[in-house]
Amino acid sequence: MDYSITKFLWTLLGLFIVTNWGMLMSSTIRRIGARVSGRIGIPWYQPWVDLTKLYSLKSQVSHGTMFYLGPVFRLMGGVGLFLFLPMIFGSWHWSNYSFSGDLVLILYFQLFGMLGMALGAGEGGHPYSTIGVSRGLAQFTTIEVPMTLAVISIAIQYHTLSISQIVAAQQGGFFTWTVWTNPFATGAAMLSLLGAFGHSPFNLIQAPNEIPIGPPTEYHGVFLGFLRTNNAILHVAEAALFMNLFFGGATNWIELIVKTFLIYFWSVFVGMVFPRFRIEQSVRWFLKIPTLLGILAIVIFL
Amino acid sequence: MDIKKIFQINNDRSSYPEIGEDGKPIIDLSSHKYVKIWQGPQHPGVTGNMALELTLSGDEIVESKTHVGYLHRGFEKLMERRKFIQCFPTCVRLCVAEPDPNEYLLATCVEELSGIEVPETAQWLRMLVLEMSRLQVLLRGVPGQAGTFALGLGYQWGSYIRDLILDRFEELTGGRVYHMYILPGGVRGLLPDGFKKRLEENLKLADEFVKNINDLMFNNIVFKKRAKGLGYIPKDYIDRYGVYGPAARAAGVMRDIRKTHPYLKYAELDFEPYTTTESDVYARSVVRWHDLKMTIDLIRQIMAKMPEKGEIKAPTPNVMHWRIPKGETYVKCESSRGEYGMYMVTDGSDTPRRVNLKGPSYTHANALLEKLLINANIADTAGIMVSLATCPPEIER
Amino acid sequence: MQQIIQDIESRFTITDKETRRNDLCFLTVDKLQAISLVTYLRDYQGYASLTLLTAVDWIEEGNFQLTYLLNNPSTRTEIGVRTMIDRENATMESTHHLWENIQTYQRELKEMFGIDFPGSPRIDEDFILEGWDNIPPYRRDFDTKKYSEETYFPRPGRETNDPSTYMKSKLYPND
Amino acid sequence: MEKENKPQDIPVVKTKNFIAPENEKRTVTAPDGSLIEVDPINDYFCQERPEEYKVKSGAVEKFLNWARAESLWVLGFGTGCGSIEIPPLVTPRFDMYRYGVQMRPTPRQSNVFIISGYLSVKTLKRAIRSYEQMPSPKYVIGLGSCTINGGMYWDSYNTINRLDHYLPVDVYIAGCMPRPEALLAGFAKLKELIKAGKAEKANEYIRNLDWYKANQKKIIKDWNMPDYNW
Repeated sequence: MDYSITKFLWTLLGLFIVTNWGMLMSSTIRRIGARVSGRIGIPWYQPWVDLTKLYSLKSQVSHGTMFYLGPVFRLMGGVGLFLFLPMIFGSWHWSNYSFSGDLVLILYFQLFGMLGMALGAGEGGHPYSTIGVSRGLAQFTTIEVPMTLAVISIAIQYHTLSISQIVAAQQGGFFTWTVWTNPFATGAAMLSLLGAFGHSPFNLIQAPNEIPIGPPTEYHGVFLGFLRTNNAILHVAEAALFMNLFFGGATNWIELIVKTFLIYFWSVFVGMVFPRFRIEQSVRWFLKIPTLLGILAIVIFL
Repeated sequence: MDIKKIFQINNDRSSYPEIGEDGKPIIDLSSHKYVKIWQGPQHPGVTGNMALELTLSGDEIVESKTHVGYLHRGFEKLMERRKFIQCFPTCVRLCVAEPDPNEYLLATCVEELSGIEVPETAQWLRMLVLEMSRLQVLLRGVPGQAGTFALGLGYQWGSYIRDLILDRFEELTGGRVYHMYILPGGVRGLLPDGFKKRLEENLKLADEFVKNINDLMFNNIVFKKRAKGLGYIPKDYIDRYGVYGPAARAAGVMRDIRKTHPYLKYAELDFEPYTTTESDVYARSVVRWHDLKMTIDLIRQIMAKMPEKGEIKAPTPNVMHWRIPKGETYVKCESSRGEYGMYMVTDGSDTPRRVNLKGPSYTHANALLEKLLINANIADTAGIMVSLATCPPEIER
Repeated sequence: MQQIIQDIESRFTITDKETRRNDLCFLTVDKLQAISLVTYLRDYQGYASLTLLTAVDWIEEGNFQLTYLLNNPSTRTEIGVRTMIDRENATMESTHHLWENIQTYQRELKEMFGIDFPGSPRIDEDFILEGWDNIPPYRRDFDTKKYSEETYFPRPGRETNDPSTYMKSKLYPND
Repeated sequence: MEKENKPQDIPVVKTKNFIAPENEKRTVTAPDGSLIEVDPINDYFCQERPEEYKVKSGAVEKFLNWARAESLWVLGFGTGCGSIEIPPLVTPRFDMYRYGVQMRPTPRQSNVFIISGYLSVKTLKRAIRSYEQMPSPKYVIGLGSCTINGGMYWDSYNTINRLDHYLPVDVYIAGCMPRPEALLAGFAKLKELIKAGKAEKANEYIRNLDWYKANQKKIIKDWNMPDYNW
């Protein structure tokens, strides 16, 4: 790995691009959702305005040190996921700090932010936060099952834990993508992705008309700004991870933008027409078909 | 060792928590087994401005109390110091979502106590307005049930058509939400030119919406999973708890004032309210969907059968000096939520002695909701509440 | 309907009856007989559904009138059972054992009229008002306008006129 | 109403404790078995008074004001009948998202409080709590004539007549009930005020806190919360 200042600056630039693309993506998706229901929707620049406003609020109330640290941990989860993820295949500038075992680390980073957030939200003392946290952790544990199975299956398939090498193995044409060579793992992972993005029917963590609005109930101002920034990074990074693992990676930014958008759109597409599961229904759902698909994917490649 | 017993999950929570000697559940908040949370009044999942005080064990509700009174304006007191004609602008604000039954009930009370006959054209017009008002409520209410389970799409589509119906109201009465169209003795005006044609255009959109909502909600596997078996109302609750309207019809009991006590010209219309026996949230939702279909059909029938021109208002005394002889009466009509009645006592003066509004929400949201929420999941509170069609302003008035 | 009223008259002392429509009539009975009449109607005549329970303040006579309005779903008729109770220390027997929903009505009456129903569940809890320390507001001797003006800072500039005299002066200024 | 004016001949119907049961003083058992005295009102709530915020000027502040104006987050709390006209605002016909106005379910994340219509005394208490929990800068829109002078309910014993005696109001929208277009116009007016840096009523509330609190406590008889709800 390269620890030079230049590399660091390039990574920061990458982070900047990814944050902005994440915000543009979320506003675009919200505009699409609005069109489905017959509205015009927010202006495309709305996320930036919201973020500026959140950072400029005059009064902020804290509930203790952990309350501060919750959003920081959450942001670190997103940034960490980004740091160890090669964004553009074959590019020194945009490969960030990916190394040979990064797949395992990334699985860990997915959960890291969640745990930090749980600690911070619990400190807020709001009962809805606590309910949201317990729901979130229960659901995320089950999301991880098919996800991990799919990742193990891919690791067996390509004999590596390095994302760059997995992407490299998929180069050479449309039909060398994992989605064709290992459809079961892709299926399991894409279904668990629905839960990871937290759209309907798996948005029970922040369910506004049940537990408004779950863990971030007490967060406002800068804290909420952190969470929103993290959402933008995390959505792109997670979509990029799936792009790398299953859809052949990206060789330039345009390809990345198109592919991450389509992957993110998949979860919104499903979420638009489905109500929300209850927590036990959601847990059962993840432990049924997605897990079976994941096991099948491993069995095939053993 | 019995292996079966290890894997057996005890789903029967009906006797949880333990019931004490005084018949109340033993809930010790400091034992850390229970959490007390308030849903509302500031809560997006609660219909209107009311509060539920829930005691939870995990995700499950073990005790629930309804708190109302956040919208209390003292209508019944205010009407006691207003002349009969002054009561009308006040009265429409009793239930905000569906104002026309309020006007109709007050007008009918006054007419009955002072012996005024309403002309036939006015009766048809009243019926048209009542059905349109029911339509605009159901256009939001039916998809609103899915909205409580986070499927807001149907609500958006329905609201658009509701806005068109409100435009027709505006054309007819001048008001978008509050109409004050029905006055004692009749109505305020005839239909404007071309009104029927424009309404028919909107009804065509509503027809399409009815089809879409069927695909979106009732064929939706997640909605079925959430709503089926939820909030079951046994048949013997109907009389004990006071269940009316769609909720009673979903339990297999025919409760529709339009059919059982035909008022206005409903006897001349051809309709059959839908009943089913599942009695859960899904069944109630289906019943209201059929109501929506029936209402569209009824509006078409009314428009076809009503006379074009005619007397629309019977002569009334000078409204400023209108004294109604001593008497009392109870009139009722069918609102979108169920039986909606008004009890009026007069004492020979120019103001009512006592007016009491009886809405279905009064029993639905208090005794019945408190009972249904026991052992329900906290995620389902909004669903159960909306399926009972609660309208808080009519509870506390 | 007539048959049922005759049947009731043979069992209870009806002091007054008023037939409003052919599906609605009001019967007045003594306070002591009211509960047994209501129970009789519910158990033996099929008036199983309680439509409403409310009170009327007849301050001139020093009475509260309680009205139990019962509905018979099979014959589709309604009977209102009226009974007069004393305005001072107004109490009435609770009927929460007959219907589950009546406790809400009784809580409201306790709060709004000050009529006590001893034994009714949650009767002493707040129902609609919160921290009210005046006369129960639905009583006739409570002046809501005066209370509002004293309490809630009326915005200056509002004129209150008696509608009939005001309209007369506007429409016929010469009279 | 003062104690002296209270009619003595009427029996007081209610006798009760005005502290909610969860806020009563009590002893709880700590995990290690020791007993701890808890007085929730004093222990769990912050009793500190709020501070006034300095109104800044300059280009940066102008930009921030623009951002605050273009991103109005409305608290989803329908306090009166006006709340029937708020749902149409998020649906196709009126769609307030176009103007950067969004609904938020919790007071911590909202900036705009729409008092939609009349406020009963019971709701006023909750409205004050919600308002004080909102982070500053915050704005109040009084919707409907009920908030201006009582409107239809000017003589009611349970609804307040003038909202500005209890909460600072930035924009009033007249009418009963105001149409959704009127609400959109109200938002436009509020944006204008914010961009000009004039929507500083929240500071006025803090400056005159004692006056507001005296008014509030005059009608909220069971005041069982701290003076300022952080």
